[in-house]
Amino acid sequence: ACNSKDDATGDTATETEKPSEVAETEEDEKAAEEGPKKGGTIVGAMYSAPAGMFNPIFYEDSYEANIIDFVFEGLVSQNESLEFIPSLAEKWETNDDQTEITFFLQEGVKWHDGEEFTADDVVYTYKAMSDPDYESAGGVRANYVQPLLGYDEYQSGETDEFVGVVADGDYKVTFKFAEPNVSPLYYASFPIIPEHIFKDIPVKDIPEAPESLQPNKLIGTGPFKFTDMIEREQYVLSRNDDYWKGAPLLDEIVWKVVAQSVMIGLLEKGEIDFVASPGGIAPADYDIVNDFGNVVIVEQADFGYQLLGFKHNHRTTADVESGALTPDNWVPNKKLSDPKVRQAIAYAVNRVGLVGEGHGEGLLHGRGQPINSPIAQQMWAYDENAVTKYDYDPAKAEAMLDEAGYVDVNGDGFREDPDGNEWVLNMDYPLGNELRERSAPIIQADLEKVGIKVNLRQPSEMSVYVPELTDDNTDWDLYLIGWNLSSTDPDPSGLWATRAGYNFSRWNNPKSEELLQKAVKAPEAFDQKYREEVYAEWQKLFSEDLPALLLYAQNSLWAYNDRIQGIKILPHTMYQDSHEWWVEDAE
Amino acid sequence: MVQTTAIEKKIGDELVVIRDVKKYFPIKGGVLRRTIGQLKAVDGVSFSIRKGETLGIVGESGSGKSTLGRVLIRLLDPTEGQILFNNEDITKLRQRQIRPIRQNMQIVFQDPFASLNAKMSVEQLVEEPLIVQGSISKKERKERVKAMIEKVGLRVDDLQKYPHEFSGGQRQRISIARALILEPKFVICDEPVSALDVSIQAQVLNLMKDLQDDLGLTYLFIAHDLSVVKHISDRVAVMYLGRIAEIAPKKELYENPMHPYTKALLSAIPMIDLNETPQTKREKIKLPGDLPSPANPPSGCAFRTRCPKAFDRCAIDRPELQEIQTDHFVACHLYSEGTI
Amino acid sequence: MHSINEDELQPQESTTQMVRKHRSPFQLSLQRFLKNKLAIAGMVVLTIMICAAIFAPLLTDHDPLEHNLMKVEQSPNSEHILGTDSSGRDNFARLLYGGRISLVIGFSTMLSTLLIGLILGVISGYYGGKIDSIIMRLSDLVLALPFLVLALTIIAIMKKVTIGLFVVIIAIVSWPSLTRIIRGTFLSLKEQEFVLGARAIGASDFRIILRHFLPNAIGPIIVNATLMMATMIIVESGLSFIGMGIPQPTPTWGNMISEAQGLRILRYHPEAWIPPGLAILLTVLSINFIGDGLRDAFDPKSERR
Amino acid sequence: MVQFIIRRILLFIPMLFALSIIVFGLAKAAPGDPFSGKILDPDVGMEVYEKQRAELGLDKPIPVQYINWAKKVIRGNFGESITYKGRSVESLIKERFMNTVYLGIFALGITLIVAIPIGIYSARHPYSLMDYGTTTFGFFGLAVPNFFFGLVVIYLFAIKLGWFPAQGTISNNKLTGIAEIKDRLHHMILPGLTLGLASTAGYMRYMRSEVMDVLGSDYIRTAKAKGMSDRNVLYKHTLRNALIPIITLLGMELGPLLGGAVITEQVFNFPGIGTLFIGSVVNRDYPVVMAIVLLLGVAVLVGNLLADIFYSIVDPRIRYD
Amino acid sequence: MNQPVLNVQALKTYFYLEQDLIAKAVDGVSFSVYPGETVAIVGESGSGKSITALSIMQLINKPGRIVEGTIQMNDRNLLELKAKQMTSVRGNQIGMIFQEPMTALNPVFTIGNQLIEMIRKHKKVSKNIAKKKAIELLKIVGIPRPAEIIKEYPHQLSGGMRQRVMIAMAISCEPQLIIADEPTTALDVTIQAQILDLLIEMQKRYNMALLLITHDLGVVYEYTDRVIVMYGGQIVEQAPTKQLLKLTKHPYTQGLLSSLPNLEEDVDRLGTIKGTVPPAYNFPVGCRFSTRCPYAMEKCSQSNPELFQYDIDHYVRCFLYDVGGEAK
Ligand SMILES: Nc1ncnc2c1ncn2[C@@H]1O[C@H](COP(=O)(O)OP(=O)(O)OP(=O)(O)O)[C@@H](O)[C@H]1O
Ligand SMILES: Nc1ncnc2c1ncn2[C@@H]1O[C@H](COP(=O)(O)OP(=O)(O)OP(=O)(O)O)[C@@H](O)[C@H]1O
Ligand SMILES: [Mg+2]
Ligand SMILES: [Mg+2]
Repeated sequence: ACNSKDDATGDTATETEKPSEVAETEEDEKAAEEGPKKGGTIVGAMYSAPAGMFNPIFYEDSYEANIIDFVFEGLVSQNESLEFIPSLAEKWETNDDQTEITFFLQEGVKWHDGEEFTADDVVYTYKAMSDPDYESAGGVRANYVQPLLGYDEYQSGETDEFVGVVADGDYKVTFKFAEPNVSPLYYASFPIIPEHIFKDIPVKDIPEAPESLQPNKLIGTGPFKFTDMIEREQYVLSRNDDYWKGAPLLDEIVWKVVAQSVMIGLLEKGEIDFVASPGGIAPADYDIVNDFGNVVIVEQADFGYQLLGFKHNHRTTADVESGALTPDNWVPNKKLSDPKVRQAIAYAVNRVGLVGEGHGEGLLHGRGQPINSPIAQQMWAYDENAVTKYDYDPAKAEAMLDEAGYVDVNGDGFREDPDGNEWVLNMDYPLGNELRERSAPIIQADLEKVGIKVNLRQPSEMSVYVPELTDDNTDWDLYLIGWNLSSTDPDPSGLWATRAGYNFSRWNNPKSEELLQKAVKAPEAFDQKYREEVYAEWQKLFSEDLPALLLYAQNSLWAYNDRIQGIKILPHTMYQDSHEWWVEDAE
Repeated sequence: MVQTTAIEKKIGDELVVIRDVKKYFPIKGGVLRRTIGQLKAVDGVSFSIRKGETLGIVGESGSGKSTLGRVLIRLLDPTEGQILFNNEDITKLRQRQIRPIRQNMQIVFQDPFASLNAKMSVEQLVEEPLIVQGSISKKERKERVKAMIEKVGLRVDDLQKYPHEFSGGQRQRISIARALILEPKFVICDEPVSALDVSIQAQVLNLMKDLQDDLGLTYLFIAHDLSVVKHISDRVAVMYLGRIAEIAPKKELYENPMHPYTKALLSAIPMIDLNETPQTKREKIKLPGDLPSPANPPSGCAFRTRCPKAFDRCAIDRPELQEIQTDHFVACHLYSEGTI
Repeated sequence: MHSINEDELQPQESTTQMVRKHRSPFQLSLQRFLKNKLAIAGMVVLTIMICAAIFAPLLTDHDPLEHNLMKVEQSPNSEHILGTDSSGRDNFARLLYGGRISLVIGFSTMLSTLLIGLILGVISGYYGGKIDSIIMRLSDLVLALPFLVLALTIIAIMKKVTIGLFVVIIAIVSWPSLTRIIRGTFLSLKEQEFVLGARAIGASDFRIILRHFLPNAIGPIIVNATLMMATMIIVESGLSFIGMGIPQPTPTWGNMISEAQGLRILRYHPEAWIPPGLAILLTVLSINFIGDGLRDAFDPKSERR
Repeated sequence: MVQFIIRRILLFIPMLFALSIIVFGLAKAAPGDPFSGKILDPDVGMEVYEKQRAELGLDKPIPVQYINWAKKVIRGNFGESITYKGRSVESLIKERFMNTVYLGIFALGITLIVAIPIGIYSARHPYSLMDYGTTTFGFFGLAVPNFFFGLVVIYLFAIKLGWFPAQGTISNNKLTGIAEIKDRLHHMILPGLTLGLASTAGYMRYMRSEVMDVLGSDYIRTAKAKGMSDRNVLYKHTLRNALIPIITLLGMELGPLLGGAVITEQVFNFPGIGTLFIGSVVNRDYPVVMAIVLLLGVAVLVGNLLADIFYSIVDPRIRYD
Repeated sequence: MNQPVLNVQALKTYFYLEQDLIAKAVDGVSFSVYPGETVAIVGESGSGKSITALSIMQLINKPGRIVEGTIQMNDRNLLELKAKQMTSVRGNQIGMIFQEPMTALNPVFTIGNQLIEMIRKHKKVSKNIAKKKAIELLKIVGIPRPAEIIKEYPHQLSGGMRQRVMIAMAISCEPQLIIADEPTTALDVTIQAQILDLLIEMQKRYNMALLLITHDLGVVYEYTDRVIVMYGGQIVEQAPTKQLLKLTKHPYTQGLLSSLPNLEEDVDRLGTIKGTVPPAYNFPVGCRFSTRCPYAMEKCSQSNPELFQYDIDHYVRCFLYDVGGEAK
């Protein structure tokens, strides 16, 4: 599945202890009685129009992924346990030190234009992403190719020989990594684009090419072809009769762009048949939609979470200007440097309250969970038992603050710092996620309840917020942000490694750094058990040192009309194997 | 110029002397809104007004009467020429310097509705000139306002009223009070009675005459009604297209008009003449056509296009004012043949 | 002292007419205004709105910012007579306190626009010439950019939108219309004889503007300013709808309604959007009625008699 | 008149220049750039965006950026959108612009069709029941925020009654000819009504007072004294005079209409300039924002110009020379 | 012969103002106009001259209403005609000329258009014929280049020219009666003479009756046969012109005459009438002139005298001449 990235807006996330507890049973029975039928059209809803770039190597927003998911496929995909399973590749094998992985491709797979799918297409896809012009043309997926052997030389133009991915005949392709790799399948999961279409187009021109943008020009191997669009309104996917897993049952899937505000009305009327990621239905709408009678709701934890970050350190202005991320220069943020204080804050925030336990409670109306670990709960690496849970306990928070010396000495109702100076924590948050916006004043109130004075500042647009968050030479103390996580590998270092750009807390803990590196270090890391243990240790460290208080993971709420049958619900997507979808009322 | 000095010589103690005053308004046009021409509203006018006399000005609409009046008291800046007031040259004075002189020259306008600020009470209206000009105490101001308002035939009770509570004639009285409160020497009356009914007009004219006698005022009285002008003036000037066609003492002008335009004008007025017999019946001189536009006046004599007596020279030369009889000046080639 | 023509003196109208007090034009306008039933109704409603906003603390015990996560989106009940919003805040309290913000925004944008408009309009209309054309070109330019587009662009540039900033932005964007109206009024007044008269007595520019122009221009100015205030309240709600208004949690009527963007609220929680909707509607309606009443009251046509 | 037109067109050039400076200045005054909002994908490294910034010349001094931009704009090239990768700004705008134009025309059409007859009727029968009714409606029209009206009509007419589609401009791409036009109109009714609401109310009141003024004028009395029938007096003498000021108003209406479209389009998810604009503002897609603001500015200026010219044609009193 | 073209009897036109005020603008006016005759109505501003004229044309707008009276023309009472029938009287049988030449013509239509429209309305002729007729009419009223002028717009003409156009329009259907409401007040003397001469010429030429409203007694003297003097919405005196001016009876008329400045003789002070015309919604009880009348007696402020015949053709409304009601 595509790694959906809903930049500013939809950073939703959650976990679910009970992946896919769905009301599937009934439907399955009915389906069994009547049996799948051919034909029919279903309509999916998305809340915002895709920007229009449907080439997997260049797309950015998750609305585009809605099209790409049906048109393109990768060598491997994931099952409900998030293990990699064959897709375009039938099987694979790695060499001993995990520097190479060789795929044996499905034979007889045809591109939408009838051309044969071969190993050259795989090579081409990765080569294109390694191209010197790829990033400047707007490509943002270079992380998939960076670990490949010879990437730097090829990318910098030193050589035009691409050795990272090599074909051996039409149906065998080998990925070579510069170093032993603990998750080679992740890197190989990228959707493949057709070489015969793009080979004559310079990489820098691919984004403008009709082959990346237009219906009927877009060629993939997936179950549906992209055949028509009314820009910003409708995107039509039609059955690919030559699909290698068998011709899809549905004639068409039509994506319509509808405003979120009217979506549930249309869903009830049957004008749209399904709505899923990104967005899904709003938690508050759950009960209403549930009452519709014709709609099935799928609720499961999202890959991602919202957090309340603590600025451990600030960068210096000089660093900001030079763009250097040099932990050695960082200036500790005294206001939050005591871990007891951070822990007290963690006890003081009523996260269960934010989530709520049912309709009419909390921001999420119970459709989510407070989480305690920065690893997606669906992942094998997630270990809830390793972490401190910080249940809501204001009394404990107060006690801890008292203990740490933060007491109210001047009787204004707010605590002063141990030196008796005024202690005000600045809190910032971005616009773009309504729930998060609403949570900010609530968190402020929670903290003030235990005597922590919080200066809640005006929210700003994400595009303004992030640069300040990044620059960091400011007076920020607490910040809100949310992350979407990949479903492929649990490695959290992209967010929490000291030098990670997104380590907005500027968390600088050598122990953490050590653990994170250990977890991906070959050859021990080839063993998933080993990694599990290391990550458990890291999660414990995280929850104690608290670079951030993880607030909650929202459940994704997907919904579809019960006339659709054969939908396979996976933790990360429901679009897989869409060729098996069918509708009861098809003639 | 020669003639002008002649006029001056004749008359002693002039209060106002103007020499060759011109007022041109720019005509904008063209792509860049440049000035592409000039509207000669007043085009070389000279005369003088003696202390205590009334000079009447008549002329058709658009002949430049109001413009002349406004230039005279520097509400408009003259394009050319010289204005002497009380022997002081006020042509070039700046607005700041003019202000004290304003005390001595005032103006009464035509429209009794537009010429008073509707938002001010009578008292405020009449008092304002004193406030602007003077340094007299508030008490004295109030006294003078009271005195003035009675002088123009209104009552002290009226002071608290607002203009909208008065009829046209009464409003004109307020205007007069406002103009006279500073005890000016010179008042320009720009058609003060044109908008009034005859019965009211008579009241106002009587009032103005009385005030003149009483306060020794000098008037420049603008009107287009010849009988009104005659009634009030000592001398009368006839304007045509920005220039003076004829200027003479009123008896002289009305009994012995010289300029063809004056003649036509006089004959055109419908009059009640109950003693009229077929012999005394005035012969009407009909003027054809309309007043030409001051933006594009005819060459030579401006009147030639409508003049029954026009001849070749009228199209070439512009006739200058010349004294044909004592104090009787005419600008017409009919009377200058001998001088050629 | 010389007294003139006793016989010409008016048999004062007061003897023949019903005894009338002397009323200034302003009083007359007021009188006319007070006779206008709609305008009075508008006054009454607006006064109620203003009072409700001012005395909000007396009318509700709830804090508009206080949230109760256990009571989110509740339907009306005895504790929350208009229910609660999606953060568990009391809708009724938000309605009252929101009125404060909305009215203050309406009023202060109007005032600041008026201030800019008055200064520029007066300069432009009174002095004319180069400065006039500069101001007019500038206003052309601002007018050329659709109001909302310009406002949105500027608001987007601002890092943080506070009420004060919001007011300033709207004023910057909307001055041209008032400026033009004021300039137009001044230009037409300039041609009036009473202004010439004032200059003839030697009144200074300042005095002419203050005593002669402004009192006569006050009618259109007040009328337009009033109507502008109504517009501003609507503009605020529109911007809130797009998410570019005064940000949450500050309550405004606009952002209360814009919560009703979803069908859920629209359909199942009418108590959440009908009150602020009605509040906007009634306020704007009242202000418009008042503006209209003022227009009639100041109408020069009815001034002659 | 030709001179007047030339003059107006010449005046246009400095206005355009000033406009372009404002537009560019606004865009540059904005904090953040198109990439700053995007840096949230843990999969994508931050350095990637630095490279892309340089690629777009966003690291150059501002005057240089302006000149580069202006040079291109003169050639009709607004550059490429940043959000919509690979799309030229022109193509984005072109695709949306007509939708907004159609919507605007439709709304204006509704406005005029509704407002003019009602305005005339009210003027001829002042203080009648109908007059009070329409006046009341007019006030309501001015008092209802149009997004709110939009939500309500969607709820009522699209969801509850199902008479009109709630979103979009057309059902599908397969329609052609009359069917297509009908379908498009069907889609346009709700947004058109919403967009036209306030102006309908405004025009109604304006028309009423205008017709009343004209009806009270001397020349109408003359026409009646000539023995012209009521119909003739109304349709010939009154309307022509009453409609003339409406023309200028229409020219001025362009700005508010386009501005209003920003909100209305948002409510109806209507793929026009308004939604593009908001999206671009939020995403700091400068090239698009600049192009739209400039375009709208020019459109309004042209609208005013056309209105002036048209006015000078239909009103013989106006002679610009 | 002795059949009047127009016979107005007891005409009352009231304006119903706010606060239940009633402006009795025309209050019981009776007079007739005979063919070929020129009748003047004079009086101060607000005395009801224009409203009388407009009542005849039935062009009174709200809040005004003709409340009583008859207007006979050719044995028909115009007040009983249907609206449609009235349109064929206007312009066709009665032509009208207004005071303000600047605003009386529709600014957006050409002169020709406005003339032709009228001709075609009443004459039912083709456009071409109507156009020829229009050009001819313009020539008759002394407009130079008529063929070009018909293509021009009102604003392109001077005031005098426009008034000529109005006259052309008024006479275009050769009506039996022309009502001219202060046709020259807005014009200069020289132009005024042109226009009045033209009017009289046209009257002679088509043998029309002319009802000339004016407040200029000089005009009355020189151009009219008979005068009606109005005050406060009523006729106060009516007589052949010469007689009225010579043997003036009503104090008001006397006052008017004495307040005229005269070109012939110099007087130091003008005679005046004190006070001003009372507003139409607030006339004094009794004689309406009583508040301004120098001869006012007690009964003047109690009852309003009737208009009675003083001499053969001379009617006065004043108790001074009401010798115990004998005249009746
Ligand atoms: N401010 C001005 N700008 C341009 N032209 C002007 C201005 N004032 C007057 N004029 C023109 O100057 C000419 C003379 O005008 P003026 O008002 O002096 O005439 P007038 O004799 O007073 O006429 P009236 O009897 O109508 O008052 C007219 O053609 C008029 O249009
Ligand atoms: N529309 C109206 N509403 C109220 N009163 C009116 C209206 N029209 C005229 N009147 C009243 O009718 C009276 C007569 O007016 P009219 O116009 O006939 O006077 P006039 O004799 O023609 O005066 P003028 O010489 O000024 O034309 C006036 O006192 C006026 O107050
Ligand atoms: Mg004048
Ligand atoms: Mg009249």
